[in-house]
Amino acid sequence: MIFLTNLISGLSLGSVYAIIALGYTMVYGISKMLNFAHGDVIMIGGYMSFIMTMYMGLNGWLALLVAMVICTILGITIERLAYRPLRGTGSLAVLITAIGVSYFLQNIALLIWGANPKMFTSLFNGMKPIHAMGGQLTITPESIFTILANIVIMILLTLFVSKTKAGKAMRAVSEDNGAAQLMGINVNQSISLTFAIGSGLAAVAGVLMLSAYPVLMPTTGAMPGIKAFTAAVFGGIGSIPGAMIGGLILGIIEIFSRAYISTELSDAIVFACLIIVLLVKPTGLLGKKISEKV
Amino acid sequence: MKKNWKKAVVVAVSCMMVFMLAACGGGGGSSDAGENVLKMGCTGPLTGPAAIYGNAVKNGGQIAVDEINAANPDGVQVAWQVEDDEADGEKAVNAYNKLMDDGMQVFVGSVTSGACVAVAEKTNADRVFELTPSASQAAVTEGKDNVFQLCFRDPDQGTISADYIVENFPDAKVGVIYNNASDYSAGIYDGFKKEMDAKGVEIVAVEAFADDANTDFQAQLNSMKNAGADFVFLPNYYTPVSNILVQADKMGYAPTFFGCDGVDGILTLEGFDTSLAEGVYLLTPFTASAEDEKTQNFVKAYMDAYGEEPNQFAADAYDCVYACYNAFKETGLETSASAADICEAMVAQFAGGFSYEGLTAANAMKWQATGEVDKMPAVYVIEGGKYVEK
Amino acid sequence: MADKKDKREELIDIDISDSGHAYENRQEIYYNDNVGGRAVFVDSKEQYDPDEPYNDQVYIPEKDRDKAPILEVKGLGIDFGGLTAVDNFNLTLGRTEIGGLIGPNGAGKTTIFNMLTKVYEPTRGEIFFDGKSTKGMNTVDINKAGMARTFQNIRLFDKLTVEENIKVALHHTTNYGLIDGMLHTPKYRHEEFRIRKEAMKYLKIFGMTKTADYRAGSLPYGAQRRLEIMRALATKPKLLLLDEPAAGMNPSETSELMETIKEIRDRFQIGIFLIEHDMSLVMGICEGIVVLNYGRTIAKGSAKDIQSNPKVIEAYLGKSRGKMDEEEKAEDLEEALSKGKLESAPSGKPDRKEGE
Amino acid sequence: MAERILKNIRIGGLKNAVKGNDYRKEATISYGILIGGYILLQILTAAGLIGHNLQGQFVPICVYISLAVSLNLVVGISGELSLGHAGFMAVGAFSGILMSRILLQSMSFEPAILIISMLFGALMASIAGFIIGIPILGLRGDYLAIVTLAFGEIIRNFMNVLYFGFVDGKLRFAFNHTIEGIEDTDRIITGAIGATGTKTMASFTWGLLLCLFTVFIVLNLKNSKQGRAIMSIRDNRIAGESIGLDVRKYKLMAFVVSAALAGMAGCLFGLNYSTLVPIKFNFNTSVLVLVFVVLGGVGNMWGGIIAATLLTILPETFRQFADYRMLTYAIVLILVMIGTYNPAIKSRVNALFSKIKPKKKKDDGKVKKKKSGKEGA
Repeated sequence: MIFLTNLISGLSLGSVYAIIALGYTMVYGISKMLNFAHGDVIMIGGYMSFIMTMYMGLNGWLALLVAMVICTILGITIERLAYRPLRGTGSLAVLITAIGVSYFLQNIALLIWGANPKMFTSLFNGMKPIHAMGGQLTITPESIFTILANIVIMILLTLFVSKTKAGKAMRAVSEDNGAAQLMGINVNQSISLTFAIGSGLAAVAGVLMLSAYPVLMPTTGAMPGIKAFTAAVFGGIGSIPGAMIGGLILGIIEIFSRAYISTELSDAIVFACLIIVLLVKPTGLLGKKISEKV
Repeated sequence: MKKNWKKAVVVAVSCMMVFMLAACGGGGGSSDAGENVLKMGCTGPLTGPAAIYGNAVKNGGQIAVDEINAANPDGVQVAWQVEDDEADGEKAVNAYNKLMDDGMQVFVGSVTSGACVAVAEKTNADRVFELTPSASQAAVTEGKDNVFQLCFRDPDQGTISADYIVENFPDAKVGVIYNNASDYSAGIYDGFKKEMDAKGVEIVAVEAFADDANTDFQAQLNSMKNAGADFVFLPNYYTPVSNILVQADKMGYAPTFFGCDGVDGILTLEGFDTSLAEGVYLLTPFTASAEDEKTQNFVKAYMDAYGEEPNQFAADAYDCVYACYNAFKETGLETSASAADICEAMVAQFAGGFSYEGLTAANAMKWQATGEVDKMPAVYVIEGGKYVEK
Repeated sequence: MADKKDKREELIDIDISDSGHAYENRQEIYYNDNVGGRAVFVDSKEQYDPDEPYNDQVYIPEKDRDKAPILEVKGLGIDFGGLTAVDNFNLTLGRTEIGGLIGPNGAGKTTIFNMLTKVYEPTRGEIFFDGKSTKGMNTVDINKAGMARTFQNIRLFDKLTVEENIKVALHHTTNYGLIDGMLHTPKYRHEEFRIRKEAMKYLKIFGMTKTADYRAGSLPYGAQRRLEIMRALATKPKLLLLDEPAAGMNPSETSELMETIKEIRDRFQIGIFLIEHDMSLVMGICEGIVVLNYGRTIAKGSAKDIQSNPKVIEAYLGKSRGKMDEEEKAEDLEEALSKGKLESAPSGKPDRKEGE
Repeated sequence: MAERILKNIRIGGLKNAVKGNDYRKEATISYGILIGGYILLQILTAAGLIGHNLQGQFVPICVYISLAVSLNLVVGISGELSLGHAGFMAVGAFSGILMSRILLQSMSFEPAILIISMLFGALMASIAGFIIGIPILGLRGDYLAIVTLAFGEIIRNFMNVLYFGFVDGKLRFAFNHTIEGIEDTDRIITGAIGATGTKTMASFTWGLLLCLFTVFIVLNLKNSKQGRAIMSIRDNRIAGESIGLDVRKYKLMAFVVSAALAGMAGCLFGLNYSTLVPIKFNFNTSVLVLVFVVLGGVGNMWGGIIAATLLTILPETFRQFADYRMLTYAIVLILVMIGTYNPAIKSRVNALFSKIKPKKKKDDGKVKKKKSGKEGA
C-alpha cells in the first residue's frame, strides 16, 4: 500500500517537474540556451496568484489565469531585454545573464513582498481527498489534478508543435535558425512565442506545486528549477516528450529514494541516477544523437 | 590581441574606482566623540532564504533603540546598525568588518549560528563584547570569554524538550523529523538524542529532509506513521513545520507535534490555516500573546511600526539591546571608550551576576562565565489559535 | 621586430635532407624479416613481369615493384544501414607510390579514407598497412602505426598558432611528462627547443616560416591547406592520405602543390595517396590511379593505362562510345574529364601540362 | 645552407591574420597584476588607508582568483563547461581542515601544517576530479555541464552526513549519525553543522602564494605539450584523434589538475574561517566562479584575476545601498554581460576607444604592409 501512495506522490511531484522541464526544453530547443531564470518565473507566478486570491479576492482558477498572463508577459520581456542582445554569442554569456536575471527576480520579489514566507491556499481547497482501499490509500486532489494537468499540457503542446503553423515555425527555427529566416519565418516572433508558452506553463507549474507544498518565499523557485533542469536533460534536452518522461521518472526516483533508501541522501541518489543514465545514453533518454560528420 | 587590450583598460579603470570606493568606505572609523552615543552593530540575513529572521532582529532591535533614545534624550543614546550577511560565514565576517570600520562598540549578533561562530572568533580576537540574540549553537560561546548568548543553546533545547516529553508523555512513541542541512535543527536533534538515550527512551523513527522548506514530506510522515509514532518532535523553523502540518493533515495523520523556539511565528504566517496548528506544543521563551504588560507594549509598538506581530527573534533582539544598554550603564564607562575597554567591563558585568528581566524569560536572566544563559523557557500549546502556557 | 625574425631563420639553418634517413632503415626491417600477416597479393619473391599486361586490380609503379607495398586492401566494404557505400574495394599501394583515387562525387572516396583511418569501422574486407592487419586498431593507433591524413574540409586547430599546430603533431616524439610540462623543467625546455626547431623545419619546406606566430584559423585558404598537409607530415607517417588537397586552389597554386607533393615523396620516401578532382594534378603526378564508381574499384593503373582502359571509358562515357577508335576515345575522355563530367574541382579549366 | 627548395611561395592576404596567444605577454601581465596588487595593498594597509572590511577580504579574493584560474583550465583551455567547481572546493576545504586538526595534535609549526593540509586537500579533490572525469569522457556540451552540476550537488549532499571527531585522542568517523561519547570541543566535522573549531592559519601572503602557484601551473600547462593537446582537442576533436592524441586522457587530465588546484584553494578558504558549513559550497558558488571566468574572458588568465577581484569587492562596496545590495549586483551583472558580449554595443565601445587612443605603431597585431611587394593579392 505504501508503494501506491509513494507512486502517486512520485507521479504528482514528477508532473510538476515535467511541466517546468517543458519550459527549459522548449527554450533550449529553439535558442540553445539554458534559461536558469525559469525557476524563478515559477515563484513570480506563485506570488501573483497568491496576491490575486488573498488581496483581490479572485477565486483560485481566475487567479491562475491572471498569473499565467503576467508570467507570459514577464517571459517575453526577459527574452527581449536580457537574451536577445546576446543571441548568437555562444551559450556561456547568455548562461551568466540568465543567472543574473534569476538573482534579479529573487531580489525584486524580496523587496516587493518582503521576506516573510507566505502560505499558499491550494487551488483545490474545497475538494476532499479520495480515500481508496479502505482508507489506507489517500489521494489528494492536488496530486490528481497535477498529473491530469501534466497529461493535458503534454497533449496540447505536442498538437500545437506538430499541427499549427506557429508550432512548425518554432520547430523550424530550433532545427536551423538561419534556414528558417530564409524561409521567411520571423525568428524573433517564434522565440518570443516559445518564451511565452514556457513562462505560461511555469505559472501553471508554480500554482500546482504550491498547492501541494504551500510554502512561498522569494527563493522557492531555485531548487525546483535545478531539479526540473536536470529532468529536462535526463529526458534529452530539446525533446518535448523527453522532458515529460524525464520529469516523471525523476519525481518517482526522488520519492522512492526518500521512502526506501534514506531521506538524507535522496538528493544525491537522484543526481546519481541522472549520471548513470547519461553514461548509458550520452544524449539523455530521447535526445537526438548529434554525430559529427567527418 | 587587439580587442583584449581595450577590455584590459576598461577593467583596470573600474578596478581602481572600486578600490577607492572600498578604501574610503573604510576610512570613517573614529566614533564621533561629540554626542553621547553607544554604537551597537549586528549582522543578520536580510536577503536569501533566512531573510525573515534577519529582518525580525533588525526591527526588534530598532524598537528597543527608539524607546531608549526617547526615554533619555540627554543621557546615553544608542545607534543601531544592521549589515546583511545572508546567513553565510564568509559574508558575516565581511559585514562585521564593515561595522568595525563604522566604529561599532558592542556587537549584538550574529543572527544565525553558522555566521555567528565565524564572527565570534573575530570579536574574540578584536576584544569586542558580543551578545547574540538568536545564534543558539554550542560552538558560538565555546572557548570565548567575550561572547554571550541570550537564547538557549541548541543542545539545551533538545535536552529540555526530551525531559519535558519523557515527564509528561511517558508512554508516547516518539519520532523525529529534522533538517539535516541546517545546523540549528541538527544541533537540537543532537542534544535531544543524547538526552533520550541517557533516559533510556527509544526513538521510534528518525527522518531528515533537505534544506529547502518546500519539499515533499510524504515519505517522512509515512515512515512515522508506520513506526506507530504518536508523538513527533520537530526541531525546525516554522516554514517547514507549517508544510509538515499541511501534508500531515492531508494524509489524515494527526500525532501530537512538539516544536522548539523555531516554531514561534507559525501563527503569524500569512495564509496559514491556524486550525492545523491546534494542539501543537512548542518550547519557546516568548510569545506575542503573553498577557504581561511588557510584552504587550512591545507587541503594540512593533505592530504600529511594522504592521505585523513580532516573533521570537524580534523579542530576543529587543532584550539584547536593553541588556547591553543596562549593563553598559552599570559599567559607568563613557560612550567614547574604545570597544576593547567596553568589552572588558561588560564581560565583568555579565559574568559577575548581571541579571536582566526581559520579554524572553519568565524569570530574570543570568549568564554563566561560559556565555550560556540561565533562563527557564515555558512550554506552550496552541489552543484556539493562541499560545496557552502549560 | 624584423631582425628577430631573421635570427630565427638562421636557427633552422640545418640540412633538411637528413630527415629522410629515418625511413630507409625502416624499409629494410620490413623487407627482410617478412613480418607475419603478409599481404595476399604480392609474394616478395615473385617479381612483376614488366611487360605482362598489368592486372587492373593490383598495379604498382615500376620503381616500387622491388619493395613490399605499403598498403594492401582486399574486398573492403561498408554499409550504412542497408546502403552499401563502398563494396569490394581493392587497392595495392607501392612503398613510395603517389597514388590517386578518382571518381564522381558520392562514389565513396572520403568514406574509404575514413575506413583506412578507422573513423568508420569497415563491415567487411581486410586492410594491411605496412604488412600488419589493422583489425582492432582505432584512429589513434592507425596514426601511431604511420598513416596520417588531411580532411576534405580543413580541420585545423584554429585558436592555436601555426607553429603550435605542428608542435601538436610532434606530440608523441616530444618526451617529457606532465610534471615537466607543469613546472617547465630543463627537460621540458630542451625538448621544446628541439621540437620548435623541427617544426620550423617543416614550415621551411612550405616556405611558411613567416606565418609561424599567426593563428591557424586566420590564415588565407591556401596557407591553411598547406598547414594541414604539413601537420599530417609532422607525425612522421609512412603513408600520407590527402583528401582533395588542391580544392579551391588556383592553377598556379595547384602546380606549386604538385611540386610540393613530389618533393615530399622524394625527400621523405613515403607513400602518398590522394583524392582529387583536378585531373591536371592527378594525371600530372599520380603514378598509380584507382578509379572508383559507385563504391567499386573499376581499375588501377598508370595515367596512360587509365585513359585507355575500356572499362574506365565505358564507365565515364557510357556504352555507345564503344565503337570509336582508340585515338578518338582518348580525346573524348580527356575532354570529358576536363569539362568536369567527373565534376572536377571548380578551379576552371586546368591548362593541360605535358604530364608524365 | 640548403637553398630554399620551393621558390618563395606567395602567401596572400596576411593582413587580417591574427597573432596567436603570446605566452610571455600573458604571463608577465598575470604575475604583474598579482604581485603589483599585493605590494600596493600591503602598502595601503600599512598606511592604514584600508578598512577592516577590505582587509578581511584579501584571503577570499586570493581564493576566488585561484578558483577562477583553475576553472579557466576546464572552461577556457579544455573548452568544457563545468558547473560543479564548488564541489572540488568543498572536498579540498573539509579534507584540508581534517588534516590540519590531525596535524595539530602532534605538531605546531603552522606553515608546515598549512602546506601539508593544502596538498592533502588537493589530492582528495583530484581523486574527486578523477571520479567525475570518467563519466564525463563520453559526454559533450550541456550534458557534460549537467553531470558536473550533479556531482557538485552530490558532494554537498554527502557532506551533510559526515561526522569526524576525536574520542580520547583517536580519530573517529561516523556516517549519518553523531559519534557517541564525543565532547563538543573534540568535534572536527559534524554533518550539517560543518567544521567547527578550526585553527585559522590563512593569511594574505599565503593567499598570494596560492594564486602565484595556480597561475604558474595553469600557464605552464597551457604552454606545454599536454596543454597544446588539450587545446587542440577543444578546437577540433576529430583532427586531434587523426594525429594520434588520446582524447580521453587529455580531457581527464584537464579535469583532474583543475580539481586539484580548486582543492588547494578550498583548503586555504577552509583554514581562513573557524567554522565552515557545507551549504556554502552549493550551486551558487560554482556559478559565482563561472561568472568570474566568463566576465574575465574565457581562456584569459589575467582577465579572470581582475574579474575575481572586482566581483568579490563589488557586493561589499554596494553595502551602502543596504536593501538594494543584491539587486544592484544582479543588474550590474546583466548589464556588464550584455556590454561585453553584445556585438553592437561592443563595436560602439571599440569605436569610442579608437577615437581617444593615439594611432598605435605597427606592433599591436596589425601587419604593416611590406614594401617588398611580395604580399600576394
